[in-house]
Amino acid sequence: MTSLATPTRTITYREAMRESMSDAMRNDPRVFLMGEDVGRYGGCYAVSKGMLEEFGPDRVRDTPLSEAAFVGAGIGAALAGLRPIVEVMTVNFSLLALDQIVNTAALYSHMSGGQFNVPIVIRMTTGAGRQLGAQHSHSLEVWYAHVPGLKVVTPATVEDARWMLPTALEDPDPVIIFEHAALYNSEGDLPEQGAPVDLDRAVVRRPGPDVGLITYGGSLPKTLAAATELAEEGISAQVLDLRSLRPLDTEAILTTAASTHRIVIVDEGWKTAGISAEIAASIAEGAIWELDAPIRRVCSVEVPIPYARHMEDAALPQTAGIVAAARELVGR
Amino acid sequence: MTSLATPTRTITYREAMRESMSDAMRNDPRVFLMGEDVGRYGGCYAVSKGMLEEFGPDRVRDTPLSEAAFVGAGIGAALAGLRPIVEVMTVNFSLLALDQIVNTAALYSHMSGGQFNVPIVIRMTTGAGRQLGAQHSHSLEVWYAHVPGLKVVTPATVEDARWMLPTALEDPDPVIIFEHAALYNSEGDLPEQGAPVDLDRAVVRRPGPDVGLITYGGSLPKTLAAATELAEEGISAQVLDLRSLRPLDTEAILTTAASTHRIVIVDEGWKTAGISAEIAASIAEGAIWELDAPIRRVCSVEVPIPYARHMEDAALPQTAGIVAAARELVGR
Amino acid sequence: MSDSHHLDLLRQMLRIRRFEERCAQLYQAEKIRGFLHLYIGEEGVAVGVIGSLLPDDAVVATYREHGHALARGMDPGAVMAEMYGKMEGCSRGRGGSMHLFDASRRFYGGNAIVGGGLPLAVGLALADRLRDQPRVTAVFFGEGAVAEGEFHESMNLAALWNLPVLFCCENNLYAMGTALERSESQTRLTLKAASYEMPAWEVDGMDVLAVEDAARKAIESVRSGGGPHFLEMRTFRFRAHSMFDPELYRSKEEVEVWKERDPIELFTRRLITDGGLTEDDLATMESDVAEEIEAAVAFAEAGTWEPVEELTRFVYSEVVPS
Amino acid sequence: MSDSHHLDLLRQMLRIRRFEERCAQLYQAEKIRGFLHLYIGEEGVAVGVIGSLLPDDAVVATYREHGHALARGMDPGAVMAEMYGKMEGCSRGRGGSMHLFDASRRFYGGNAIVGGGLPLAVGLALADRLRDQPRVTAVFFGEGAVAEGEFHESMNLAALWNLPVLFCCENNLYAMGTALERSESQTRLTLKAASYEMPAWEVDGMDVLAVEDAARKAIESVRSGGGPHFLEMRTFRFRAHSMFDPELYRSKEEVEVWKERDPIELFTRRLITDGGLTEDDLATMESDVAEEIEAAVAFAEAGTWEPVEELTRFVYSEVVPS
Ligand SMILES: Cc1ncc(C[n+]2csc(CCOP(=O)(O)OP(=O)(O)O)c2C)c(N)n1
Ligand SMILES: Cc1ncc(C[n+]2csc(CCOP(=O)(O)OP(=O)(O)O)c2C)c(N)n1
Ligand SMILES: [Mg+2]
Ligand SMILES: [Mg+2]
Repeated sequence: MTSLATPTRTITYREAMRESMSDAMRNDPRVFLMGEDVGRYGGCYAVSKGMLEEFGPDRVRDTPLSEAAFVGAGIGAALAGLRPIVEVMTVNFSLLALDQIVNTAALYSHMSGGQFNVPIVIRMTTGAGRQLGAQHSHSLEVWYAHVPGLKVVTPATVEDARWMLPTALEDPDPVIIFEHAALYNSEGDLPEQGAPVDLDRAVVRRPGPDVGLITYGGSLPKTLAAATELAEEGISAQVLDLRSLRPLDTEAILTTAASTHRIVIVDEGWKTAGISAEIAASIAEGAIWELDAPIRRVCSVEVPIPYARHMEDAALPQTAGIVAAARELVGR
Repeated sequence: MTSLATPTRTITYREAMRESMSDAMRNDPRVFLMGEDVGRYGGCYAVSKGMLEEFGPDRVRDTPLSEAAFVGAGIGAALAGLRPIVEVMTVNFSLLALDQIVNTAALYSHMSGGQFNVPIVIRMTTGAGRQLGAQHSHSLEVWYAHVPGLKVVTPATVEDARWMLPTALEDPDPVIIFEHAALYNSEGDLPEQGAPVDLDRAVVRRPGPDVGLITYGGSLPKTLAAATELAEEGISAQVLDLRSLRPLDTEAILTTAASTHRIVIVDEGWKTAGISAEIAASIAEGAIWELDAPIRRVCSVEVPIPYARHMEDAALPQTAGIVAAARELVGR
Repeated sequence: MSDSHHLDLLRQMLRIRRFEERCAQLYQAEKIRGFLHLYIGEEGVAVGVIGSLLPDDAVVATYREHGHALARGMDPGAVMAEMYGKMEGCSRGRGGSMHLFDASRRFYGGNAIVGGGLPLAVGLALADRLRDQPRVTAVFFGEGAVAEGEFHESMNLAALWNLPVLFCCENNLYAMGTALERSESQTRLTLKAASYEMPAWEVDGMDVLAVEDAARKAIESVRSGGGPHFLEMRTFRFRAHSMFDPELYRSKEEVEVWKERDPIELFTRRLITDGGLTEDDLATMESDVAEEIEAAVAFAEAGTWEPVEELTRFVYSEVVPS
Repeated sequence: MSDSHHLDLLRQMLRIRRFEERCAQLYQAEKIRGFLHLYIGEEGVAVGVIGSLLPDDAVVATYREHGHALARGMDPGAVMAEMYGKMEGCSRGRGGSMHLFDASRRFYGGNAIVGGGLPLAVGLALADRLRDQPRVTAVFFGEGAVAEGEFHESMNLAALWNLPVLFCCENNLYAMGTALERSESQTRLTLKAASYEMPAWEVDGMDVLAVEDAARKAIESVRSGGGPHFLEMRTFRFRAHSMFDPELYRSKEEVEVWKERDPIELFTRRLITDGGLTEDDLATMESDVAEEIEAAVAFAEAGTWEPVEELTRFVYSEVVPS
């Protein structure tokens, strides 16, 4: 009496990420984790909790507050053949390491005529929504997505949290993983028998012909909720989860545009020159005649993110705003 | 026998910039210039040559190689009521100061509920084209244009080089001025009686109904050259110089789209998630039914900029590529 | 030094302590949200240093800055309202616990980027230097910040240009869960200052009088053109790093040992022994402080929410200063 | 030390000198473009240090790295072809003068960001440490880089983790036009190292034997687990910062005084005096070197341009290493 359905287990995004890292470290002695408070503290967001005990301080390496140096050291260790996972506590602090990421990691392969490669994985928490104020609420994924030489992924489901990392570690080039803070406690069902997933294809999370909602990362749950609400009104929305911001899966974007003719882009980044702009631009270049309505972008309001709950809520994309934009496009 | 035409004089972009700074320093004791090698060396691009002699080392202040600290010090001095002009030698090194620019300068006003403002002007050289290799050839204007709280301008003519700065210094908020290295030697005619110019409006540098070429900064000369070539083929191209990347003059962009129905965007930044994407997105949102052809972007190829001349030329937008794109759009 | 001055020092420390204890409760009650970093155990530092500044001096602090704000004379009601996210808050409710500001007191925040306030402080001092104003800028930062590049660049700039900055290192031995000896190869932090030719003293941060004494001397020297000074104040935070910290990285015993050096208890005992303070005085002081804090809470409770329509205000300045 | 070793040191320095003199001509002839930073006057440093490394050690350099590349044994033809922008160049013509690379010699560049190579070097050494490989990473940087945060963060990390890094500070007294005393409040740079508890020695960078001696001792200590070491090599660049520099910031006299301590002339005279070298030997050496350099130029001239179609290659790796 075996079940035909794949056996699954319920797991949080945080646990999935931790399992993924631990597994990689068990399987490959070249892999190690390094960052501020990943060890004794257990990780700022408790992602690496318990890992110090299993792997010891050499491989779960607490660093001083020196973002430039320890990210750069990760790059050096990767150049030397190791497979570092460097955790930058949040994207806000990654500004201090940008020089190393852009001027070293992203350029070394091309600039050396292909002699070197930098197989580093850099993980960072991103996003707002927890009343942490302007300096702790950035969503700067788009900056990284702009840079040739980098790959940028945004796992939004427990499956991607569990299975993107092994692929990223196999990748010979720098991969940046953005983990939205609001996702860590989210739960999902994970097949017992999983396998590494690709890093470059968007996935339709919900099919639907009436309007296409294109999003990624921390905005996926809000967008799915919007689709559910829209369904109650008889509007069947398609939800496309980009998963990767560099490379962007333009083909999937154009397919969604061609099959729904109405596009709402949902992005927690600021609107102007955000990744939402690139998505809109690809459609304007590649599928403009497919559109039955102008493209709509639901993004963060162009303000530093305020502390007060009601103001923060007003600054960020919310389900209601997504629903309203979609409704408008389909003319209801 | 006086001439009715405004008297003008020929001046280089470099001289215009220098005159602008010197003039501001003569008129306002709060203004000072600070940066690496602005004094004794005369400025990496010789922009501030001779200024040390006139204003002394307190007001033409050489800094150590400490981008984060001296930009942050400029922010502090601005908060305290001075009007610093901080020169970051090139945009490539500004990555080391991004934390201060984004997490301090851009946020302080909003985050403090309007108690503080940061009247700093940050100048930096940008762009490629001089065979300086991957680490010295970035065009990252788009990153800055993404950030609320900043203003971003890109003078492309001697007039803007001469007259944007006084307006920027009057501005109570941080203004970033991007000077494309290829422009410093360019010459132009400057009216003898000039006056400060606005920082937020695009200008049509050449009128024309057949195709709209939208550009800014270092790409303006190439784009104007393309328009001249196109004219020889009977295609009358409109050239819109954005001048400001934040705020973007969306109205002017939409007007160009509405009056030409065919848009080519020319941008030395990489294409994906570049400022070109934002321009395309605004059109896709606001003027999509005006278009008779998909939007075209002529940007840098998505590679680190190589050293060898022929490879660098191939990586950057060139007049021929602009002409070809425009020709294609008008169906020739 | 007068008895009344001593009593004032005690009162200042007590205000901060009781204020923050109340904050912790209000956090549990979900009145305060976001990150909340308590200064409990370190009060002697802010009180000793900031009490020694003049009104026109400047203060730059970190995300652990309630104590500095109160010591600087900011209204506890405005600070509490800020943490409630109310419009009457000192930053209009936009900043929260980590971003307290008060332009009228030259209190430049509240900075949530470790090390981020240091260049700013250098700039404030540079402005004073260029205008020949005999003002001092005191900048506070944790020992964890000493590993950041921005710290070193700022130290060098201040020393090189002989700027009136007082660098106040609050060495509480931990940066989140990272102990100093896992953060610095050389844990004698005054040697960093020495490498910039900057005078530097180690100070017992649990002794408010020692802090005050060192601060006064340093401030006097800074103000009179002696260039920047560096004070390493040895202290300890008695509570977790923030409300999310399970404190896996240190033992209860270690904390208990430090609690025996509680700056408030030590100073109270000393004043009682010296006869400057009676148990009655103390009780009165406590009840005055309690009253002030309850008033602050009431002020915050009565505060209003900024209208959402104002969200986009102040991204850019509304008035062009001349 | 044997005579032949001394002759070899001299030959290495001479190769670099003549190579770069030729580069300067080729820049005037517009064969070489972009930025070109000459090492002339500083040859003793690269030769003394790099000659003391083992083949499996690593080198990280700056944009002023022709000398380091040649001292590391890179083929002058491949280096010259790189500066020509030819596909036969050591970086396929993509890097130019500032980005010489050679994976086979563990020569990690060529970095045009001041201070940018330091974290990288720490990481290379960390990898060796984690794999228990007794290798050394030598990283070169100018005294100007000492003001950068990345320098300090890297020094601390290397010392804290006891990593096998040799920090080689090339103190040529100027960073572009900025003299050391306008860049550092404390100009004794070894004190910076001391503030990280890192052994540090001042070395006469114009004396190749002194450099070699210090380097050998330091490298031995680093290799045997003694942790990172810091060498301050006092030297001088005889030429302008780059081909665009009008040298407004220093006097001809200052340069002339230093030229009297030309490392090549000094060492030549010494060998002649000691009898290890005759004028004839020297002439032979010069002509050998000239021949080698002409061969390098010929190689570069004969090189080919990378097809434009290859522009997008190597943005991402072509082969997935296992
Ligand atoms: C640049 C940066 N990196 C990391 C963090 C996250 N973080 C916040 S506080 C902190 C510890 C700082 O310790 P210390 O400077 O000693 O100050 P303390 O909290 O002990 O007062 C860390 C790592 C941050 N806010 N900024
Ligand atoms: C981060 C950064 N800032 C500025 C520059 C521009 N720049 C190139 S070399 C140089 C001087 C560096 O001096 P030093 O470190 O002493 O090395 P030297 O050139 O004397 O060998 C400067 C300012 C740069 N390349 N990188
Ligand atoms: Mg601390
Ligand atoms: Mg130098």
